[in-house]
Amino acid sequence: MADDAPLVEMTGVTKTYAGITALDDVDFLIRPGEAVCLAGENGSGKSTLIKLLAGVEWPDRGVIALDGLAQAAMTPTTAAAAGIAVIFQDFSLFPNLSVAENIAFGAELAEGARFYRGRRVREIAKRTLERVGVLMDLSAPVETLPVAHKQLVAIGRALASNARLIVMDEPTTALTEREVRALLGIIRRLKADGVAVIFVSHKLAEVLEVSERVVVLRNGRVVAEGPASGFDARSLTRHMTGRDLAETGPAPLLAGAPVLLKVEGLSKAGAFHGVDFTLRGGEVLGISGLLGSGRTALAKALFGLVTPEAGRVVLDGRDVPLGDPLRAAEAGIGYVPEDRLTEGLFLTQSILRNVAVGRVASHARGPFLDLGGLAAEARDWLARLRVKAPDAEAPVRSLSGGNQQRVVLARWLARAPRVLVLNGPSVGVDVGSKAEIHAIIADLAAQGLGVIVISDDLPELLATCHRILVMVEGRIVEDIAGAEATEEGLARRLAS
Amino acid sequence: QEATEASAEGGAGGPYDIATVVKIAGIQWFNRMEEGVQQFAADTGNNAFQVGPAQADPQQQAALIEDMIAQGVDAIAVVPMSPEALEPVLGRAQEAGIVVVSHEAASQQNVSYDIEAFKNEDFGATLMENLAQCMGGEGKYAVFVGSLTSQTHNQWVDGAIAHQEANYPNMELVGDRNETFDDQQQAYAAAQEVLRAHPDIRGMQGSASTDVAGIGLAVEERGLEEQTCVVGTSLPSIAGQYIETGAVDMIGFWDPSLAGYVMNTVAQMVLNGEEITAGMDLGQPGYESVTLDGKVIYGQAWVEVTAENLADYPF
Amino acid sequence: MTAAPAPRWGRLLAQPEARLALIMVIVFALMAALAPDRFLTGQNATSMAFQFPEFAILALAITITMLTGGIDLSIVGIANCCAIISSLILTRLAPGVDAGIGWLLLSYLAALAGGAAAGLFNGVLIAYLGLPPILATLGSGLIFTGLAVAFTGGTAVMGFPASVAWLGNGSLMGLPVPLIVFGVLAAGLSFVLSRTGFGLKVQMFGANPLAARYAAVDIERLLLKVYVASGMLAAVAGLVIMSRANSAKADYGQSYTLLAVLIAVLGGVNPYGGYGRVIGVVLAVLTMQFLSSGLNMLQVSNFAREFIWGALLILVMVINTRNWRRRRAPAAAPKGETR
Amino acid sequence: MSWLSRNETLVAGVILAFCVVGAALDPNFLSIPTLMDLLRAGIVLGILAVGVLVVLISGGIDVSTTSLAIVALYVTTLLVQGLAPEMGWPAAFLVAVAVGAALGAVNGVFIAGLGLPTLIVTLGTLSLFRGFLLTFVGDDLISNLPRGLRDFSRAMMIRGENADGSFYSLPWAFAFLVGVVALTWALLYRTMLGRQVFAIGGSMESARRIGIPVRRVQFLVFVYVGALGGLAGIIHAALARVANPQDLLLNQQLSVLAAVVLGGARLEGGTGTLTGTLLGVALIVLVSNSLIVLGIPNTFQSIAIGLLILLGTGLPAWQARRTQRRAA
Ligand SMILES: Nc1ncnc2c1ncn2[C@@H]1O[C@H](COP(=O)(O)OP(=O)(O)OP(=O)(O)O)[C@@H](O)[C@H]1O
Ligand SMILES: Nc1ncnc2c1ncn2[C@@H]1O[C@H](COP(=O)(O)OP(=O)(O)OP(=O)(O)O)[C@@H](O)[C@H]1O
Ligand SMILES: [Mg+2]
Ligand SMILES: [Mg+2]
Repeated sequence: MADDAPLVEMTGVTKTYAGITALDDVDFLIRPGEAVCLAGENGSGKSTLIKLLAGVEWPDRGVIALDGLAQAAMTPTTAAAAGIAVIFQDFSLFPNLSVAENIAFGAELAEGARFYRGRRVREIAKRTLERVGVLMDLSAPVETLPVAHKQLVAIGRALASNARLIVMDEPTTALTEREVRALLGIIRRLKADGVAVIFVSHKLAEVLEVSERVVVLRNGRVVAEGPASGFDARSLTRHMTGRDLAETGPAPLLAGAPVLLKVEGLSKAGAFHGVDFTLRGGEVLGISGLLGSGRTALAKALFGLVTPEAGRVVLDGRDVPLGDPLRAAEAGIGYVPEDRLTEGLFLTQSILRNVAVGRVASHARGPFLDLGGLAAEARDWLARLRVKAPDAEAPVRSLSGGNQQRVVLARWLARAPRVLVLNGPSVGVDVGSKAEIHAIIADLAAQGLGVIVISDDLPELLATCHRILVMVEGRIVEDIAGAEATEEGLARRLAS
Repeated sequence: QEATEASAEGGAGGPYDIATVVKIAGIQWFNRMEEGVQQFAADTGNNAFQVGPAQADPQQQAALIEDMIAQGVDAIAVVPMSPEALEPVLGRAQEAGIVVVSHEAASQQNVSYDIEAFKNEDFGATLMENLAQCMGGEGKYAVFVGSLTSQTHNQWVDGAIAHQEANYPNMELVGDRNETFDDQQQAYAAAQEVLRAHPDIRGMQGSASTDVAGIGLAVEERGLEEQTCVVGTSLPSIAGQYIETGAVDMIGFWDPSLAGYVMNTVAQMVLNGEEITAGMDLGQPGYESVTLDGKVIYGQAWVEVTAENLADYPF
Repeated sequence: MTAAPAPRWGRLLAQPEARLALIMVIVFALMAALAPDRFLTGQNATSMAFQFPEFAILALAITITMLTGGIDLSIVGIANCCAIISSLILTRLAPGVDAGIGWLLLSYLAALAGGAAAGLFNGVLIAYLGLPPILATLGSGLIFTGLAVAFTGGTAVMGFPASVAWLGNGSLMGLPVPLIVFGVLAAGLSFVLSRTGFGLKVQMFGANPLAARYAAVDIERLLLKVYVASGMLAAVAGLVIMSRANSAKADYGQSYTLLAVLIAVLGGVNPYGGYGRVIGVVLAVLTMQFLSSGLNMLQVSNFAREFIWGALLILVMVINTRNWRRRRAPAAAPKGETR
Repeated sequence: MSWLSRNETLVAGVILAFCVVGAALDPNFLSIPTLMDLLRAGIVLGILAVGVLVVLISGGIDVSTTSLAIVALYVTTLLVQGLAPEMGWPAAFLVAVAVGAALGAVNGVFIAGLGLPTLIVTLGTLSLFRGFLLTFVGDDLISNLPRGLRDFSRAMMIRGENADGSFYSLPWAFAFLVGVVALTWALLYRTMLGRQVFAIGGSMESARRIGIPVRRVQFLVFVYVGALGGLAGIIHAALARVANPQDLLLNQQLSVLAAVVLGGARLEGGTGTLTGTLLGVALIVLVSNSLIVLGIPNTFQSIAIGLLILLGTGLPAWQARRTQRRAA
């Protein structure tokens, strides 16, 4: 395809944020119908590159050319006009508008429509969702949707605008196996239609499966580039991190480990029913399930954010009061939420404060707060989780997605809970830090904590859990010992 | 600037710095008062000026007086928003050797003199006399005050009601004193409600200068110009158009420019060490022979305006 | 959370508070230059020091509620209501003019308790019933004002013992007592905000209420405390006003609500929560007072003063954003910016 | 959300309950004259509220509209009086709308142009507009309005006679409220511009990213609100038959905001309906214009209004909280 002129070409692009070099002299190129994968650790500059492409941010140096024309000033409008559609890591949807409108907005805008045509909007949305292969209430406001559905809406919006280049910044983080498969199918079809795709993901298997070219970023520089066939998971990991990583399963659970948490008959109409399970000290318990199977609602119920109608939760032989996060936390239950931007982080506040907010009570000296101690502890946790931050006083919003996730983790780890519920502990976290987070989970378990991991990432469950519960339509249908589980087996059970 | 520097020497007999502090700046009433103050300045060569807060708030008036004390004026003439709230700051003014004269505040303590255009009860009774004449001495009537906390308004109404009870037994007061917050729109809304609640109402008496205008509008809209009688305190410039149509039948007022002038005259006299005595002529119409009750100086300076003599008062 | 980095000039002026300080100095210098013989007098200094504490204390009350992303529009209602509680105790229960210092303290305590109760009422509406603060306090403010009218029939309560005057008019070691009261409260609030867990949580809650809930912050109790604190600050302001006016009445200080909001915002408090420093509010108060006294000395109309206040507020904001622009971080603009 | 738990339904319920109590206490309460008085009282408040609703939907807040309206009404009256005293009312209205739009553009320049927060800018212009008017334009009340405006105030849409021979009437100004509501509805729900207003209120960053000209939309929103403010102002002056630069309409700002929020618009932006807003206005107007009729003593009036605001906001808030508890 030598005659294919590049759709987008970046040459010598550099971008710095207040002293941090997010992109350093990067050359990047994509042709029509090509799928290129951007790989790299957290904070390596992937999202920044995408923001430049979308015209949301401007490079300090270097040239961006669209269809061979160097752009003097890229704006979201020129990017959209050139046929670039971006699915941002934070979706960038309109929470107050309906699913239909969210999907069709970009398309209508691009067409320069002056009047709002409700029927047409619904038609576009319906057609697009059919392409994605999901059914959704078109008139539901997006804010009422679960994260996964929001992500699907974001994907739909990009598809609807008939783009020539679709950029997906970690589009699969909140999707389960089934939707991921569907998405990969869509990408293949797009390629066939001559649409170019830039794909960012930390799930290496997907990366290798869907893309023909891989570009690896490290610390804002391109460190490797080539056809996907030339990489495998190991070599990719090495390029990204500069070292080899090997994940082993969890350390075996001590035979006599006491029961720590006992959940009996927990029910909430429309969400989960008659949930029973036990968690032993030192055990890591995985919960897998499809979208909307009730895992999140269950996790929230354990932490008191959802009030179950029946059942009880017993920790260390004592009943945990239901429906009150404060008392659940006091009893020793911690919860890392799945949507870190709205539920997890205080974006404008400093990184330190984001960690410290959970530990205020423990550092009280009478009416005063031992600020030094609090900060030292927070810094300690930031260091232990290797949060890549130039300045712990900087607002947490300046961190990359993966580093933000570690900040939320650090907050809860600092509280030393008895049971920690992790809803997507490594959502948007790169392989290197993922392994580290897994090591942390193992470490916590070794100290006698009970850990519950909810994840759509089956390898992650296999790597971390002693036992895996399978949830279908609000019920626990299976309880598999981790050692006996395989990825294929789990996937089959979920699909059935 | 020149004038103030000159006054810094301030020998006996002036020129003096005299600040007139009014309830609120920029309204018709006090703009008219300012004319009197400026006339006084022009006539006597004193540095007399008028200030007032941008919003009707006793605390802002107090702060303004505080600043006047700090800048060292020789006398303050004040029309208090709320006499009680000003006692401490006026006390401080007097301690600083500043002469204080007030207007519309017969109960004010920390002043040399208070000037009243008339006895409030008498004025109220006059309004009632007009109202009763118009109503033929019988029927329901309602009264309006700017605020329930305004002393003068309530004294007028007290005087009016007393006059009615003594002389017109066939008239009947209905409802509470309606509060209008010195706002024409509020007076209008309140009048509408009164008309709805008492369809057979025959008379209304207003106190704030905007009251009768609001009442007049409500009356006009209902086409009740003939059936109802509306009297109250107001200015021709505010109520004129309703007097013309007959929606308002009579207004009474005193000329604020004269009051402003007289306040400044009294302040200057006190500064010069002169004493005010009963029967004295303060040089302005209605204040030719004042009566004295303690510190309170009373004139007979009210004006009654109806459709006949409206043209004589162009303000 | 830790001490600011070494104060160099450039760095220093990067802070909104430092810029505000500069503006304050400029205003002061301007007024001093225009009316040196009147503005630069000891008498004027004392006069100003007596004037601003009453609304400055109200600005502190607004500040603490704004930090949570809320607002308290009922402060003036609370202030008057509490002043009337105190004044009724002094005049109806106690022997009025002859009441001793014990009665005075008792009446002050009752006023503070009233402020706390009013704040608690607001807090319950906002924290437990979920009313938007702006409407909850608008409504409750009307109720508090209404109660003040109902207690008194709308007239002023007078006839206090001489000791009442001390709080608003007295001096201690050469300093006006109201100034000292304000200083102590401002320092206390600053301390609470920067050095206690409560203060930290208030700011975190303001930054993201949902995340605060997920971080197991005791949101309801936190909000209750914030509005109780606001109510009690308002009560103190009410007592100062009562002392300054030597009377208590339902409609004193009506214009202070907006003024207090204006001052808090001018002082750099983010009205959407999460950021604000007491020092900024103090600087804003002083700037406003210099301006207003200075303009009074110059016999500038009070309407012009209003005009200048509005212009100043916008000017300060323009200066602040210009600075952000230079750092070229549109994505990192503070939360309120997106509104 | 079922219709039962909607703000609109709850506010309508409160209104209904109030009317039932009113009718029980005073047989004359439910009558055409009462209705006319209330409709008339709602005109200016309603137009201002519609403007504030649009700003709230766009994710901002505007506390300067009443101040803007007063400047517009006064400047217009002065202009008409000075330049063309015989001008008909439609021309005068156009002038007022233009003045209002220009003042709205001042807000727009600071907000959309310089990117300042809406609350702070409008808090500033609230003082700025009024201060400017009274310092530089004039502070005298004008009670003899130009002919055109006087004619307008006497033009009645509905007129009737009561049993006792007095009249009731509804001025043509009411048609303007209806027109403003219809126009705003069409703009918000039937044009892309309107959808963009909702979009930037939902998430400004997202709007920017998909290429909505955020600044332009914001600017237009403030110009539109300014124009509505100008219209409300001139209608207010015409109906009151006086152009008062210190009009206490200024103090209605919080009531306007309260009406809009009572009607279910969220202060965070992105949501709000015209029906809700009109119901909110109706509740506020109803309550503040019925206390004398209901015989509530003066001293308890502000308590009564305060309680009703709390009730009107409290019910939906409590409802929302309950459904949220059930769902989340
Ligand atoms: N607005 C900003 N202000 C300051 N620094 C920023 C900003 N946005 C990004 N950065 C920094 O730029 C670097 C690159 O960030 P980027 O978001 O591109 O990483 P990423 O590769 O997408 O990581 P992840 O996989 O975690 O999403 C990081 O060090 C990040 O902290
Ligand atoms: N409190 C609740 N009351 C009633 N229904 C609920 C409640 N919470 C969630 N649901 C419903 O229960 C189902 C399970 O939702 P949940 O978010 O728990 O799924 P999930 O398995 O965690 O999915 P995900 O992959 O998004 O995490 C959904 O249909 C959801 O709408
Ligand atoms: Mg990223
Ligand atoms: Mg979920």
